[in-house]
Amino acid sequence: MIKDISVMIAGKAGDGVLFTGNVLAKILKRQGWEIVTYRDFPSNIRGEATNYTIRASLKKIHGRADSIDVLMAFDCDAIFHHIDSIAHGGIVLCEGSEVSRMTPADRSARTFHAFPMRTLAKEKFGNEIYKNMILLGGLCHILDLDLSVISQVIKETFLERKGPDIVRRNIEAIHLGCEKAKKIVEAHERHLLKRKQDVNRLLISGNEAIGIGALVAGCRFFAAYPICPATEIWQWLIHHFPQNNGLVVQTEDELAAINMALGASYAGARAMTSTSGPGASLMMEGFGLAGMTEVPLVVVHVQRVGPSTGLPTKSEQADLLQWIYGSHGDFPRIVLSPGTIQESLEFTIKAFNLAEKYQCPVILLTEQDYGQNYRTVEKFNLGKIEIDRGKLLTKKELLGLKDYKRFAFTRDGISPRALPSMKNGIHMIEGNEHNEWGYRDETSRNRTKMMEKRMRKLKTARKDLIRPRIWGDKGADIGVIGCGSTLGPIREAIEKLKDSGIEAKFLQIRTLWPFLDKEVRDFISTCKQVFVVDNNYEGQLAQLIYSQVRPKIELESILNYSGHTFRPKDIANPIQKAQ
Amino acid sequence: MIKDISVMIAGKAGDGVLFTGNVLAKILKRQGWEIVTYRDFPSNIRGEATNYTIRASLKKIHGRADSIDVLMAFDCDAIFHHIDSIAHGGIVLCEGSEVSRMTPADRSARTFHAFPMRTLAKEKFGNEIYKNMILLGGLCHILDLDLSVISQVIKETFLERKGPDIVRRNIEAIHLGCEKAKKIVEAHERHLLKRKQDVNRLLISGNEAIGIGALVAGCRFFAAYPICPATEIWQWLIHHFPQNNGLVVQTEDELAAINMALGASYAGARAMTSTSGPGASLMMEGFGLAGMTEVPLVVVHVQRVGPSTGLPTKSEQADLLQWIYGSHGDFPRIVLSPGTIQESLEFTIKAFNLAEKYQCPVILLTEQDYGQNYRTVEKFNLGKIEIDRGKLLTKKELLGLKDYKRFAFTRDGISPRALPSMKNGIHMIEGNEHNEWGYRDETSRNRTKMMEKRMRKLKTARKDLIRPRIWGDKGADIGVIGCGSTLGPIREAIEKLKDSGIEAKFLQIRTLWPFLDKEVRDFISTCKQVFVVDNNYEGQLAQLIYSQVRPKIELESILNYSGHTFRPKDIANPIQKAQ
Amino acid sequence: MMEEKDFHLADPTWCSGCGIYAIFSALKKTSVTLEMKPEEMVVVTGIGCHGRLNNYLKAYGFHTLHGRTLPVAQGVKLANKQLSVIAVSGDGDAYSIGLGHFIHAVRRNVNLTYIVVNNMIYGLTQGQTSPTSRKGFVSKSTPLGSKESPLCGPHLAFVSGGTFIARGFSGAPKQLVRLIEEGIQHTGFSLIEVFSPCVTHNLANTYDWFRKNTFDVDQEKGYDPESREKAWKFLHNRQKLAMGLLYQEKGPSFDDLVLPMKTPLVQSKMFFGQKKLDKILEKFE
Amino acid sequence: MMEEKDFHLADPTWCSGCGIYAIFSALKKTSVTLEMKPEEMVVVTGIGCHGRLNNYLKAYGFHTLHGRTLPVAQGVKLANKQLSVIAVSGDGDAYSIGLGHFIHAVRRNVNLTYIVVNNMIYGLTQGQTSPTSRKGFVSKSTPLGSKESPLCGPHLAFVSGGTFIARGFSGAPKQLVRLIEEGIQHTGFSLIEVFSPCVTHNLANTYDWFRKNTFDVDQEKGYDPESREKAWKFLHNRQKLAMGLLYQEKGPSFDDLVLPMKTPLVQSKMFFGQKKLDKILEKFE
Ligand SMILES: Cc1ncc(C[n+]2csc(CCOP(=O)(O)OP(=O)(O)O)c2C)c(N)n1
Ligand SMILES: Cc1ncc(C[n+]2csc(CCOP(=O)(O)OP(=O)(O)O)c2C)c(N)n1
Ligand code: SF4
Ligand code: SF4
Ligand SMILES: [Mg+2]
Ligand SMILES: [Mg+2]
Repeated sequence: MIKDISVMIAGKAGDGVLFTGNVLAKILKRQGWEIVTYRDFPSNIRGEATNYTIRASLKKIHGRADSIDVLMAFDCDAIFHHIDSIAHGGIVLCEGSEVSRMTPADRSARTFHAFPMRTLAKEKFGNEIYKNMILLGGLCHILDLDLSVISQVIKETFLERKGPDIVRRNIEAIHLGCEKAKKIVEAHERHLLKRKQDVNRLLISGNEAIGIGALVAGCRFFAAYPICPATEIWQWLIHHFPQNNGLVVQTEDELAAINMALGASYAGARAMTSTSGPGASLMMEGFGLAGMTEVPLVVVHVQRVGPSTGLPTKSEQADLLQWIYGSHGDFPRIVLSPGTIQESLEFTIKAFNLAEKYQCPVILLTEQDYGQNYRTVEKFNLGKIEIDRGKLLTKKELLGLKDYKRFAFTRDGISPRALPSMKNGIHMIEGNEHNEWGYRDETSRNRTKMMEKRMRKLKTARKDLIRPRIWGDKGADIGVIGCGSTLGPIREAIEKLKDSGIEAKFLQIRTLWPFLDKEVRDFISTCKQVFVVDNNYEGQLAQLIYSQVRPKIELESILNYSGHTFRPKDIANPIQKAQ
Repeated sequence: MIKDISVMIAGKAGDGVLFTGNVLAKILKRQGWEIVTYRDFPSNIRGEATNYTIRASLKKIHGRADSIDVLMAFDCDAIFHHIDSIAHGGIVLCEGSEVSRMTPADRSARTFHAFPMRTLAKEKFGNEIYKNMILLGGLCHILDLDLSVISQVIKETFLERKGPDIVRRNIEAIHLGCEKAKKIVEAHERHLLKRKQDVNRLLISGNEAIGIGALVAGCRFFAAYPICPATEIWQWLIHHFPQNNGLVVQTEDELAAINMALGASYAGARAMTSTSGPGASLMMEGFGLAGMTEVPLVVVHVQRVGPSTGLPTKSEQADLLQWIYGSHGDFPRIVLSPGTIQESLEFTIKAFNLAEKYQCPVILLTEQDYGQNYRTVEKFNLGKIEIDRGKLLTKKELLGLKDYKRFAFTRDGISPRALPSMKNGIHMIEGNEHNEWGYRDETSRNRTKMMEKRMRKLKTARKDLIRPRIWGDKGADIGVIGCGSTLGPIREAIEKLKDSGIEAKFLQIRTLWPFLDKEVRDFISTCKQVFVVDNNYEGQLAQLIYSQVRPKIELESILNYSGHTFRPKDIANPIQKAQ
Repeated sequence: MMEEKDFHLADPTWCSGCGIYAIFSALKKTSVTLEMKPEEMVVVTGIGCHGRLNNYLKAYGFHTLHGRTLPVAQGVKLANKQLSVIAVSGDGDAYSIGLGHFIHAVRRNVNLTYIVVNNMIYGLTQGQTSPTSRKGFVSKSTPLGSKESPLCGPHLAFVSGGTFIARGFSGAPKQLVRLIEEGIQHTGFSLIEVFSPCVTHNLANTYDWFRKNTFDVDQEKGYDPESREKAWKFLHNRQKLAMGLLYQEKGPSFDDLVLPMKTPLVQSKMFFGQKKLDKILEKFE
Repeated sequence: MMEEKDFHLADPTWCSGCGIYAIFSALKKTSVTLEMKPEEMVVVTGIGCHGRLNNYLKAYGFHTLHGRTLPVAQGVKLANKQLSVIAVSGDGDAYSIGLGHFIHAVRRNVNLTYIVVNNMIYGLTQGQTSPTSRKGFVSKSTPLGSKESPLCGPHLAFVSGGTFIARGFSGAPKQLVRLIEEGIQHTGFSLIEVFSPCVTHNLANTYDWFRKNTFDVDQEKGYDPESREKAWKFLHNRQKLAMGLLYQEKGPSFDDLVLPMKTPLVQSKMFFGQKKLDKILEKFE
């Protein structure tokens, strides 16, 4: 029985691949399966190849699969491009029929069919646009989709916006596609899914989860400049802030965005900005100001491929060290890396608490793959949401103080905070070095003490940080370390390795800075061999571990800087080879 | 006999401390001594305490001394502030007489005199402004300065700008001060310098040396935004570029500065920008563009104290890792750290060659202490200046090519460069990932190869990089590692340690990135104990060594984040204690 | 009743004769007249000599980054619209590195007051040409004379949807007080540029120079600050620089439009119940 | 003689009907008419749909960063004044993130041509409000309608010392060609803003909308583009948007002033002899 399938829909930008993929994902989710989607689209307006893979599985999954089982292509270029990714036993349906151009080897391993979606659409509806529903209809046969579920999703999608007539025609197109497929696809070629119950689950992207996290964490101010792949956070917030007396501001650039958020936070709001790639580099100056003024701030960075404009719509993890070592000068900062959608939400909430408790910038560092792709997740339950504003003085507490010092030299490094409008709390904050009251002081005595006070906050924060998590068999000799979106492929790689008799475990780093060296050192010390998985060229996570943990053994880097995320085999294979 | 003295002139911003110090430095230099100056001034307009120390020595020196021998103060606050820095046997002259407020212990160890510079100036010239020359006159007695040298320097300073009358009056004031001092300072209190011959030497700051370096390296385009402590480079260039068909542009901000320099370099000019602190953070985006487009670029960063606005007029080394790990994404970059003024000049020239040979951004990372303070140095001799433009195609070569590929996949990673206006060389450059011709290409195959091509340049560059230099006894067990402006205090610390029987050696790192790990590893392997000297809080150099060298032993960090540079004892003492 | 001394934190250390003293003094006066409370005022400054203001004026203060004064100030105001927010920049801060923010703040029209201390030079960095320096101006950065056209902040504001545009002069303190008062009372973004001689580094644009090269629209008979035609006439004068309340346009501010609720954003309810969340999550089912 | 195809590198993939096609075509036409050579043209673009131009137009090309088009373009021109430099931005690139650079480039007046593709929206990022979007404009980023005053690039240029200010329209290709030609021939910084409908994301500001909401000064009788009064009248019209050559002022460019030597900077002698150096070092002795 099939437990796990991947369906790719391929075409050109403008073909409606994204839309069709989203509908299919929803249908499969409603049939009870675990879903992970993977979009591979150009940063172009139109005309270029694009594809969308929907993976559905009986067990929990977090990333894309090793191969594709069903390819539905609007044109045949995609076949040549993806042929190596198509599993043996896979099935390919394409508008035209270029099967003749395949090698015999390729042909014997997969089944190819001409499936004239466009032609049918034009014939039947006089409009190519129905090709997408015809394609879905084809899948309906191949995957044995539940027609009532499909109809329901189609209704949800079109009824309100387009009316019942359009719904009807779309459903007709689906039937048409299904009938057509029945004629050409034989029973043994089908990938039949066992349907499950869909209860208490969501199909959601990381960016949406972050938006929700911000809202429930009490964030009410968001300033940003549009940039891919972070914009969905904004899109989500802009539809939910106004009725909650919150505000989304489109700023003129990223310099304004981070500084405006900082201003709002200084005034007492929970404030956030989000960005990616070039926008993050532009935020470095404001980042340092947040550190120096000890104003809480949450920055979400959804990593795309760099350097420079790079590949704006693809995924990478090459901005870790920028946030850890970036901006001039030393100041406290916290960098979090969520590894699941649930964590995207939870860490966002945590980020606001950490920012206010330790009065420093907190970076939520995620990746395009998590930000923009959809995954199934258990419905979020707020049971335990806590809003901890740290040492924020109440009006009353402040009035009771004799000589309020905003930057008092405290043991834990955290100084009680007063907000503008509070009586008896008047002070100044600034990016220049300052004394306990906040006023400029350039003496080396003050400088040294103030520097130590600020940095001490991170020591205090340590106990409060999100520890790394160990997955897999704790007794294994082989260790794998990774963070963020490498979680999925690493976990699957470990399962794969187990199947071939190799035991491995996985340390998921969830706080990148301050680095929890002890936990990582302990983990490494229980391993004979350690692999560090980095979705970047320089092995940034490995470099970080070397500098912070000073391991006794050499770490082996598994790198990928192709513009794509890892597949399980990209991790399992090198580990297996190294045995 | 006195071999080494430090004279501090102290007052308030606006008192002319800087001017007086500069004149004194020149006089002492002309008397043949090695000079290092050290300015400690506020980032304020006026009113705040400021001081200027001139150290003169018979032997080569590079940094400030452990203590001050002579303090000349325009007001007595300075005495209280600096009392601990004044050497036993030192002498203090101050406008007023607050000696009564000193503790008996302080009084017994040093000599204090009232020296009414202001009063004398007003009495004699009706103008306080002469107080500075009176002060110099006082020093003339204390240090046995050569009056003819003084007169010469005064003439050079004033004759052209102010005329012979002013020269005369200033010299009179010096005589007055000298006579006054003779009356109050006794022979045994004097610090008599043995005069030497001043041949073929310059008194110059690092910023000026960098300016000269740029000019002789063929740099003809400079774009920048004013910022302390980098502005002297600009000041120097703006007086020498116009007659050499070069151009200095004051841009609207640092974003414009780096991008304008990049444009000029793309067009074929050797181009540079300079900045500090916040300006460097703003340049992160353009930095990445230079890396991605493979356009040569030289950025001079004169480090001040961070984070944020920090202490704009003071020295630190807390921006190392920003340039190594900063900007989003991975791309090749070279970071140089000069340790002497001679190196400031040489590395600037080298920077332009490296930038063009490896077609990548090169950062010359220096510190305020080197940038703004003056040191004596042997006159620069251009004998061996080489301008190497790397794989820059000639018009003829280009015409001979069939299908010119700006980003050809070459073995060494370097692709021949054509410049706009050249026939047959038309291509595009961009921050997006691109193919060999420079046009956008988002396939993972191209991405992977192009990434490897770019990064390969650093491997090629390795042999061409400036190796670290070992100072001191190579057989010593104790190793010290540092870079940039810590050279002076480290070298002196080693001499000091030797005096107390402890042998140590010093590895001066001169290329910070790509990190020459082998050399450092070899050095560490010959040591039993290694100290890393970092003029910052986080131990940035030590972190870098850990991540790149993976040393078997623990490194011991000697840190200073006080806003000041190290004194020799700040390094010698912890090493001695650790024995 | 508050007095001036209630807003006086410390004696300033600007060079004696510096134009900024008059602005400091005008701010204290205005605060008294308008019955402001120091704790309800937030003064946001940029980097430059003007940026020292926070060290002397008693109020909540945020000394930001060079050029980023307005983004911070807008953030403060939008988060808590009950605060009086006064942003202060230099000519370099406002019109060079901060120019984009300036014009966008004008068109956004957040209800705050912006004072630009225009000394036609970079003071703190010891005398470089600024965007308002005249053509031919000789300074450390343009020893051969500036070759660029000077910018006029009020004129830029005028064409960018500015709703309150005024120019004062440190040498005319009474008018300055009035302009700042009116600016603070204006609903929306009010720009008050102040000609403020830098006596140390700018020996060209002195008090006298300003007296000779300006004219005061407040003195013009029948001048209507709501007339665009008139404002253009004054602003466009290339011979003499206009001073006074140059243009005013009444209407709602950005904060009025985007934050219609009465409670300021900082006081909005943070906690978010499961029920409300469930409603939101339906879309993802 | 060059032909249009000599400047045609590849067929564009903008959405069909997109206004940028007309600009692409006008650029090719102009290049032919002005007898330019592809290798002596440098086209510097920003990030946005307009930024794809380099992939289609045959010339040296630099696709820079979002908003940094002009600093790069000025650097290219100043380094080699013999090149024809054409910078191309979108409305977001020019007037949002790049606004400071834009105005400073105007006042600096480097001899290059700047084309701003104004579609009143962010095209590449799929439809957010831009600084030229009208008040009330509904988009992904302002679902409740934009609350900010739109900016007018030509007007900003006019008050910032602009010496060539024109506006064309993708729907009026002949005029567009002429404006670009005149712009390239102008000595100094020439701005040609082009209304260029985004047929995919901006369904409000269509070809028709522009036809209805613009007027063409080139059609006005006796119009003198050197009159500041007239230019103001046209620019200040709040009902309809002015098109045509709005203002021109003749004089030397920045490069003329700061680089008086004939040889372009890139060709200046790099090597610097010891003798010359010794002379320089004297000051430090
Ligand atoms: C990003 C950045 N660049 C440069 C500087 C250096 N800097 C400090 S103040 C200043 C200019 C000050 O001029 P202005 O804004 O006119 O203020 P003024 O001192 O004249 O009041 C500059 C360039 C800085 N602090 N930050
Ligand atoms: C620093 C930075 N911020 C954001 C982006 C994302 N981005 C790409 S294009 C664009 C706006 C495009 O709008 P416009 O300039 O009007 O060009 P158009 O696509 O409409 O031609 C944005 C915000 C970016 N590339 N860089
Ligand atoms: S330097 Fe100029 S602007 Fe600054 S305080 Fe002195 S006079 Fe005022
Ligand atoms: S999205 Fe708009 S601007 Fe971009 S190519 Fe399509 S129509 Fe043109
Ligand atoms: Mg100024
Ligand atoms: Mg646009």
